[in-house]
Amino acid sequence: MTLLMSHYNYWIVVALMMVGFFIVIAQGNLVKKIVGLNIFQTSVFILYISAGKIHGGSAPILNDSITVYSNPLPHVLILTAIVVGIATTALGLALVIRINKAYGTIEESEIQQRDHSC
Amino acid sequence: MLFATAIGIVLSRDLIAVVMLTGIYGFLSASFFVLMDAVDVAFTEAAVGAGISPLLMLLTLAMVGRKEQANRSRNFFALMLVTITGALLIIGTFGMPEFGSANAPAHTHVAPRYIEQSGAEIGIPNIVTSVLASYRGFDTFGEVAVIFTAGIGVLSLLMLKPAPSQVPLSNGARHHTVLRIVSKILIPPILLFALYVQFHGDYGPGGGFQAGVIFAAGIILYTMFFGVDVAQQVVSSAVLRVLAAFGVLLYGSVGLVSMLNGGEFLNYSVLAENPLTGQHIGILVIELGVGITVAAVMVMIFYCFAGQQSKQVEAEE
Amino acid sequence: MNDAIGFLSGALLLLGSFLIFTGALGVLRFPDTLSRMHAAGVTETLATTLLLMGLMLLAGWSLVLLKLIMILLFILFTSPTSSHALAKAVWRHQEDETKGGRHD
Amino acid sequence: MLAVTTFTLILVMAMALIRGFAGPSIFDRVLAANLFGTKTVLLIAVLGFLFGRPEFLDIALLYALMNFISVIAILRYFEHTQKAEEGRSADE
Repeated sequence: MTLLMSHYNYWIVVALMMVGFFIVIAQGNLVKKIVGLNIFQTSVFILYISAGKIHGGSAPILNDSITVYSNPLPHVLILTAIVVGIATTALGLALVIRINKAYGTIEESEIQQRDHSC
Repeated sequence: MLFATAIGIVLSRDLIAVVMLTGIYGFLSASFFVLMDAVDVAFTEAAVGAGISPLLMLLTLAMVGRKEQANRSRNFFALMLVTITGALLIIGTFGMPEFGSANAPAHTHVAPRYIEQSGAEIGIPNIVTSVLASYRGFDTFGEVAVIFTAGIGVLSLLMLKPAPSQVPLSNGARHHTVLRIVSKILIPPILLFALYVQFHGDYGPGGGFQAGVIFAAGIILYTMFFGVDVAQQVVSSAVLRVLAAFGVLLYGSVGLVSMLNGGEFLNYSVLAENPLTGQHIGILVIELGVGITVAAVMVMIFYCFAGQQSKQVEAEE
Repeated sequence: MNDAIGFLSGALLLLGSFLIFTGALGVLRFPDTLSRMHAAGVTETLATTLLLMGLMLLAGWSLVLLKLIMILLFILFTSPTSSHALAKAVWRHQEDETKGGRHD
Repeated sequence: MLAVTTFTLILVMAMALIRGFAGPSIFDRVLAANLFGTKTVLLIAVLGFLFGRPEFLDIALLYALMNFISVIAILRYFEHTQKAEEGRSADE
């Protein structure tokens, strides 16, 4: 029971990560694959942020009345990671649009069919 | 609840529903970050995860269609793989430190120094900003360069051809009087709020990344109501390209100036007589650079997507 | 005086919570889209106002109060607007369906 | 009182989520997303007071803004596709 209480955040992370992973490998639609990648990404964010939390800690903005702060380092890393994440997502979506133009579909199986038939 | 939303995304076939659930998912994870004391991160995630990324997905869907095909052939294999990987990872978590304990290895090395010393060394209350902009300035410079590169990538993939001259507002929402007036009232406060976030980043949650996204959101709102063409008369894409490059250059030149003044690259202490003042100036300027780049790249990406869409609609009509 | 303010803000918060809850219940239980929208849109503004008023009483005179007022104003602007846009879209969609028999 | 409000808000968010899953039409989902967003704004505000650091209301403001933008975006998008679909069906 104590193990359950003290590690639940990691389990949530693992579960989310696996859902994202499942979408990426099992779904044929390219847009949905990108959504899956996003979920995977968010699970990593949550892992970092929850590692930075300290019980009884407060947000890392200095204030005289507060003594315990949560760890600011993961916050910095994740903050930049999110913005880079949106940039890569945009790039992926742009690729999807180009693929749609070239093949007329965004289903993986159909794209492969066309590649083989050529 | 995060997990439930994720499952919903897996099960849903209609891609618009997927996108909307992604938006809800973004809100949820952002609230989670607030609970975890990561206010700066929550700020960014709210703007990006719940705002911009569903928007871009919607624009993509508008072009590629919203129905997903049934494709269940590899499901069993995939499920097996996922379960095995998940089980292995869960076994791995038993070695991890307890959630929230103050003695975890992550808290014992460099972080205490940041917490104890940054107030004296940098002189601004928000530790996240001081670490981001000063201690890890190199890293952030790299991130800005990555964003800039991604912007260029999208631009080269979806190059916006000079659109044929259209009647203004042809693509806008002329019949939505209420929406247009409300958004007209709202856009100036949004831009003002972005500036507040930009310059208040030293004292509260906020900074260049968030401010850039909010600023972009304001312009995107304008574009949605008045059409890409009208918005481009206000902020043309050539200006945006120059601005995006200018932000990166501003960041880099701060580093060079500090080198000229006898310090290391991106060491702001030498920018002024008093090291603390120098740090203040340095952080303010590089945050401005970050903000300009992020805003310009986001709007640029949005123009690319929206421009594609309006072209397609024209072609269909 | 302080007790009175605390009591008042508590009452406002409780009332707001109750209204929000009824709204969500309506959204969950009502049979069709327009009535669901009615449940959400009507309760939303009043409940939000009540809740934020309660928080304002707790905040006292400070920057926080100003931010709360801004949030309140913002919600009062946007919430009816988005309800309006949504209702218009639903209305049009339903008109289309009854006229042309075209489904989605 | 704050705790009660927080609890109610979380409950309401869960209900909105159910509507978001179940919602038969696209508009129900938009409605659920909108409801969810507003409740998140309130939740953040209330949580700030609950934890005793109410300086972070900027986040709530940003949430309200993003909520509005995404709802409008979805509706505008829907109009667009509908127009395109009409165009297509007129061609046929």
